[in-house]
Amino acid sequence: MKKHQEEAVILDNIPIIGQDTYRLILQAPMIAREARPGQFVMVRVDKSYDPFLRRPFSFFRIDKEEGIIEIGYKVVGRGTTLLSQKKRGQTVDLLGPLGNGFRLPPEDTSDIWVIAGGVGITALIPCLEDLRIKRPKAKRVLFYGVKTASELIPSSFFKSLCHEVLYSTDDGTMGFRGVITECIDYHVQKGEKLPSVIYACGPLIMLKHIARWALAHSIPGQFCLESIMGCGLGACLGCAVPGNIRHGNSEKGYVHVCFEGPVFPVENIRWDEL
Amino acid sequence: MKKHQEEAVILDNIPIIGQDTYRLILQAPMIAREARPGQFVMVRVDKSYDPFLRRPFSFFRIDKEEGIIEIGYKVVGRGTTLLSQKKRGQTVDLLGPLGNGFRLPPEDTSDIWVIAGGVGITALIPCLEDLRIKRPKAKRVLFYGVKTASELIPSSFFKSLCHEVLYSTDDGTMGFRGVITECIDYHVQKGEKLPSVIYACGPLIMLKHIARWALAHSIPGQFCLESIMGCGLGACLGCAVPGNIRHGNSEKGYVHVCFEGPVFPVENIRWDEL
Amino acid sequence: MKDVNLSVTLGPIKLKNPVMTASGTFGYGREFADLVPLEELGAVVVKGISLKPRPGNPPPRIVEACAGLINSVGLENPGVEVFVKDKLPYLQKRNVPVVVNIFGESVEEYAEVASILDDQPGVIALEINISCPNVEAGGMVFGSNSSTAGRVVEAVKRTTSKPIITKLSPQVTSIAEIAQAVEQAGSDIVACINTIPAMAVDIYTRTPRLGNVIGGLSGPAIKPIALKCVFDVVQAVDIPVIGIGGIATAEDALEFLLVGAKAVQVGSVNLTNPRASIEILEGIRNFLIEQGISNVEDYIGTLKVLSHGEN
Amino acid sequence: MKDVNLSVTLGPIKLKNPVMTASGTFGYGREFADLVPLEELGAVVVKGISLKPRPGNPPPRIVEACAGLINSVGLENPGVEVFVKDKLPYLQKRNVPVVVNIFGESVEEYAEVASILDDQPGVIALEINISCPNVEAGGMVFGSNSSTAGRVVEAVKRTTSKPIITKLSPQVTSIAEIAQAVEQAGSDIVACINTIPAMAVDIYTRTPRLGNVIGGLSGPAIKPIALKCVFDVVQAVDIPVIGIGGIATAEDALEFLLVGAKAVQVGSVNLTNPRASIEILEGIRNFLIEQGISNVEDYIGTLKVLSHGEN
Ligand SMILES: Cc1cc2nc3c(=O)[nH]c(=O)nc-3n(C[C@H](O)[C@H](O)[C@H](O)COP(=O)(O)OP(=O)(O)OC[C@H]3O[C@@H](n4cnc5c(N)ncnc54)[C@H](O)[C@@H]3O)c2cc1C
Ligand SMILES: Cc1cc2nc3c(=O)[nH]c(=O)nc-3n(C[C@H](O)[C@H](O)[C@H](O)COP(=O)(O)OP(=O)(O)OC[C@H]3O[C@@H](n4cnc5c(N)ncnc54)[C@H](O)[C@@H]3O)c2cc1C
Ligand SMILES: Cc1cc2nc3c(=O)[nH]c(=O)nc-3n(C[C@H](O)[C@H](O)[C@H](O)COP(=O)(O)O)c2cc1C
Ligand SMILES: Cc1cc2nc3c(=O)[nH]c(=O)nc-3n(C[C@H](O)[C@H](O)[C@H](O)COP(=O)(O)O)c2cc1C
Ligand code: FES
Ligand code: FES
Repeated sequence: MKKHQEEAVILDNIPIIGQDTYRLILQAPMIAREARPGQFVMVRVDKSYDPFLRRPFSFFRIDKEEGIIEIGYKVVGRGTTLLSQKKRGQTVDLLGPLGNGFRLPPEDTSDIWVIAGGVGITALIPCLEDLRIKRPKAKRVLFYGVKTASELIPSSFFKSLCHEVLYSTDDGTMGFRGVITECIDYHVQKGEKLPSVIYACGPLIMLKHIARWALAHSIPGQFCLESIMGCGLGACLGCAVPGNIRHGNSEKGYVHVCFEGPVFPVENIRWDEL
Repeated sequence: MKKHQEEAVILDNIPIIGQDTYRLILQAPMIAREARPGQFVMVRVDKSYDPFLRRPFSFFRIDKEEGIIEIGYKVVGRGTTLLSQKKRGQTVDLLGPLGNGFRLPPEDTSDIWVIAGGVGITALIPCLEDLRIKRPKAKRVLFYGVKTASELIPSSFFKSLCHEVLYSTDDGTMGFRGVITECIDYHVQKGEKLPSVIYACGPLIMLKHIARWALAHSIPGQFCLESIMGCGLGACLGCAVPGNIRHGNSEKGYVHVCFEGPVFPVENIRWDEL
Repeated sequence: MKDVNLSVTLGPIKLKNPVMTASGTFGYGREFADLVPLEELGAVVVKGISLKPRPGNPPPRIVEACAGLINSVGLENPGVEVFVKDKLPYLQKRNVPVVVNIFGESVEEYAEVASILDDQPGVIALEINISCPNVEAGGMVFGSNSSTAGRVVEAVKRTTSKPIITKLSPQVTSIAEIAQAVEQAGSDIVACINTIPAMAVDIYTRTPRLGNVIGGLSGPAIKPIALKCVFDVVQAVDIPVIGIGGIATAEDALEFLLVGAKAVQVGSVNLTNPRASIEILEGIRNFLIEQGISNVEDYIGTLKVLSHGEN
Repeated sequence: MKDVNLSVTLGPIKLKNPVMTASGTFGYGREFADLVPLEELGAVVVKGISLKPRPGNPPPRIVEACAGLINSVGLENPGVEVFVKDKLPYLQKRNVPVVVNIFGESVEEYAEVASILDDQPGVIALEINISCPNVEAGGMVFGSNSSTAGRVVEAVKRTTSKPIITKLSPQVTSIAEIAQAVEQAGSDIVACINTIPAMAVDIYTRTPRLGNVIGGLSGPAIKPIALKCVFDVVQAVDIPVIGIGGIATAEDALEFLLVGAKAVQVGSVNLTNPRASIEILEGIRNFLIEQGISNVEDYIGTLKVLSHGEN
């Protein structure tokens, strides 16, 4: 898998939810050719040196034939604000694909839970697509939690990709009322069969809860993590998080989100130190 | 005269010569009310801190009734490039009016030469207008030099303001062939009567030549100078140039373009040190 | 909560709020009077004053840098007498709290300037700029050395009853050490940082971009360096610390307060946004209201730090 | 003129051109191999290597600053043995000139790392990072003091036949003095600057933004400071100087060459633009062609300076 720096043409850049979550469609054939679900690109949001660092975003859609990739992003600060102001026809400088991507579960996997919090859904959509094609016999359940119904991305993006969708909203405006971990607890208590494997992406606090639960029940899981990124290439060692991988470096190890991740087996992260 | 910081609405921002000299029309009633020819405004070209400093531009037109000011600027670097990208309806942050402005010559002045090099013409247009109204009996001759005819701003801007226009272009595409100082020499040698006073604005090299000539012939002159500006308010002392004014500060004095200028009597500048 | 108490006490002086302007970026106050309600500021720190008038450095004196500027104004000023006669009265009449920034080429000169200012009403403190070449000692800067820094402070202390702020240069191996030396010497308050030595050149003409070749960098670019200096100094001394360096927004100012600065000075950004000081003051007030903090002093120095090691 | 001679001689080493990458911003070279033709660079300076593996500092390790970043990676590395076994061979096989950046917690550790690298082909020089805490001397940084800096250089010199580059910290009263000390101690080349101590805090959580509290500032923001350091050091020593600090464009690199740096290292901008080093190299070539200069060494150090005084 070769990394590319590519000046990608913006095919569209439009809100998909309310005013603050956007869908950016890019013509980036070199990157699209190599990209896998769970990987990400580093976007240079401005030609100037302020902001200085690129911003990382997961693939939301990969179309190898058309040479198109998409990212879905939430406007949270300076960089994403600048990105949201870009217009169709302009270009952005991309670096990718980066990171490891989601690994497939064993062939005989029967039940897969995909757990998405907030904008974390975007990284999981290509993952669901991959699972549908490559593990067609497994049952795929999507748990999808947000604060309020208006923050949900339209179900057209994922409904066809899974057998069941369990929504949760903090205010009860859609599906279960409460946070996603409570929703999971509720379904487990109701007698829902535990999954063979879980895939999770979302806010750190959610990941921590689910990791603890998965570890307690010995359910293997792949968790997509975030960290502040410098290079995205494994060069600056800036994206370290406390991890259990011992890669020659030391007793008290760190793993690096950009090259050992962003997707980690649940047991490889020291969640309590995060 | 009160200084204002004013968020001015852009009424228009369009090239007046070729692709690199623009006319920026601004609704800035507070500044317009106080502005005088020869004064200037400091423009913040971007909300960010890069570029960090404001950029100074002379008034090109002042319309007190309509609350409109205009500047004419040449795109030479980062700041002016950013300025040229602004669109009608956007706003820019202005600080002004700043500096001293042109002083009128004595009531009985008979012959006035106004000498403009390149984009320096823009500062002299409101000066010519003022002279026409307040010294209607004086003969106003405009010497106007540029590199090539295509760099001349349209004569509609100034033709009616003076009795005679003497063009010069380096390549002879309009008027006298040669630099403006040669054009003046030529007219003097032809027997043209020396003026009672001169007003000059343009590149430093031109101002130096004309200053030397004016001093040699004891012709009083008002010269509009440039310097890198920090504050424009007289606070940072960054805009100093070698001057002959002794204002309590020292033996070897400096004058400050932003508050003792930008318009200086020719004898107040140590031209050789510039 | 209706309003917050913004007043801060810095040893012998009490300010109505922690926002001052930094020397050299706000002239003698009057230059900004059309734009800023001067009496609302914590204090106005005026451009550096010496015993005799000084012409300053040859132009160009300013060059823009990435998120900042380099200046080599070179301490141009009309001398303390003209200052007292022509510049100070305006601020005195308007009841603006004034801090006079002073400097000299010798220890004696510092002391003499201080003594001349001693009886001036409205001058709430003298700020000693020790980033000046010590002409007697071959041009080494007073502030680059604990002992010369201390000597300046002692000499000024002897000739004035005004509170003394000593303003430190960041271009030293340990700013904490210099801070301790000036504390020992009797400085009531310490302020940091002054500009950082810097340079710019033109690759086409192959000449320096400043008439003086060398200048000092200031502006947002230096903020992270200044914040570290203030953090170090706060840890090292018991006297109050004033934070300076790259402050452009209320958030920046709050960062300095958080690490323990009792007040801040707003410098270069006055050139970009002349109303910055007053906007920062407003921003601090709004932040405190939003956070339910009724007294700015309750926020100052509340950074939670467990431990830190190597960089 | 068809092409220009870009090769530069730095004492005992000759580089095909003056553009290297800076330690810690370019990994072990391989990370950039898809994007940059490594063998075209003057040299690749790899991430700092110590005797034993080191885990580095707790996260967050990076925070963005105005026109730059603050890092507290903390010298994470796999140790010199793993480096020689797993990292170096790739660059050796591709014939990329390598400079190994080394550090230790004691003088002996520096020397030992150097001796292990002594017989490695392709390693054209060792770069000594003296911005590291001297554990024996209570954590004071080796480079903050002429005598400890000199001792490190002498010890390394004794255990290696490779040319030595000593990389200086800017956080000292006089970088020229430290440069003279390491020249005296036998350093073949001097490089400056390393990052500048800096800090960032979060006003809402009231915590430092770096796991290590303190970090080092780098990027375009520090360029004017770095340029002044290089100018001072060039004046102070006879050995060649490598310029580092905020270089993001060919124009930046040319500024360092103009003040007298024989070569430059491209650092943080590699994160923003991974192809920066190679683009800078191209830009230098084009500039020289445009200016009719056939040999880059004819441009180096040609700044016209008359005199300079105070700031
Ligand atoms: C591997 C990876 C994949 C991601 N995928 C997505 C995605 O698909 N959609 C999406 O909306 N967001 C995604 N993010 C998060 C996204 O990168 C940040 O929201 C974005 O960088 C914020 O930039 P900003 O300038 O708007 O915010 P800032 O103003 O810089 O900061 C706002 C917040 O964003 C965090 N942040 C800032 N810079 C970075 C950085 N370089 N890396 C990580 N966090 C940062 C800050 O800590 C802060 O909490 C991903 C992050 C990682 C590490
Ligand atoms: C009182 C005054 C009135 C002026 N009036 C006009 C005018 O009416 N029309 C016009 O086109 N130009 C005018 N100028 C010049 C104008 O300010 C500069 O061309 C402009 O600032 C360049 O900005 P830039 O970012 O595009 O260029 P940069 O990329 O910054 O630099 C390009 C050139 O402009 C010079 N320059 C940069 N910043 C400043 C500054 N703050 N002050 C002065 N020079 C600078 C630089 O030395 C350099 O040579 C005036 C200057 C002064 C001092
Ligand atoms: C143009 C200019 C002139 C200055 N003059 C002085 C001075 O006379 N005395 C002094 O102590 N500091 C002087 N300074 C330093 C500032 O007071 C301040 O310490 C420094 O600029 C850092 O703050 P900033 O980044 O907010 O500008 C000057 C700074 C600038 C930019
Ligand atoms: C993430 C990061 C890691 C670094 N690691 C090292 C290192 O291991 N050894 C070293 O001598 N310098 C290290 N540096 C300093 C750089 O090599 C360089 O001296 C400094 O960043 C200034 O250059 P720049 O502004 O171009 O980045 C590091 C810098 C960064 C940003
Ligand atoms: S972001 Fe640089 S190593 Fe991960
Ligand atoms: S620009 Fe600040 S005094 Fe003139």
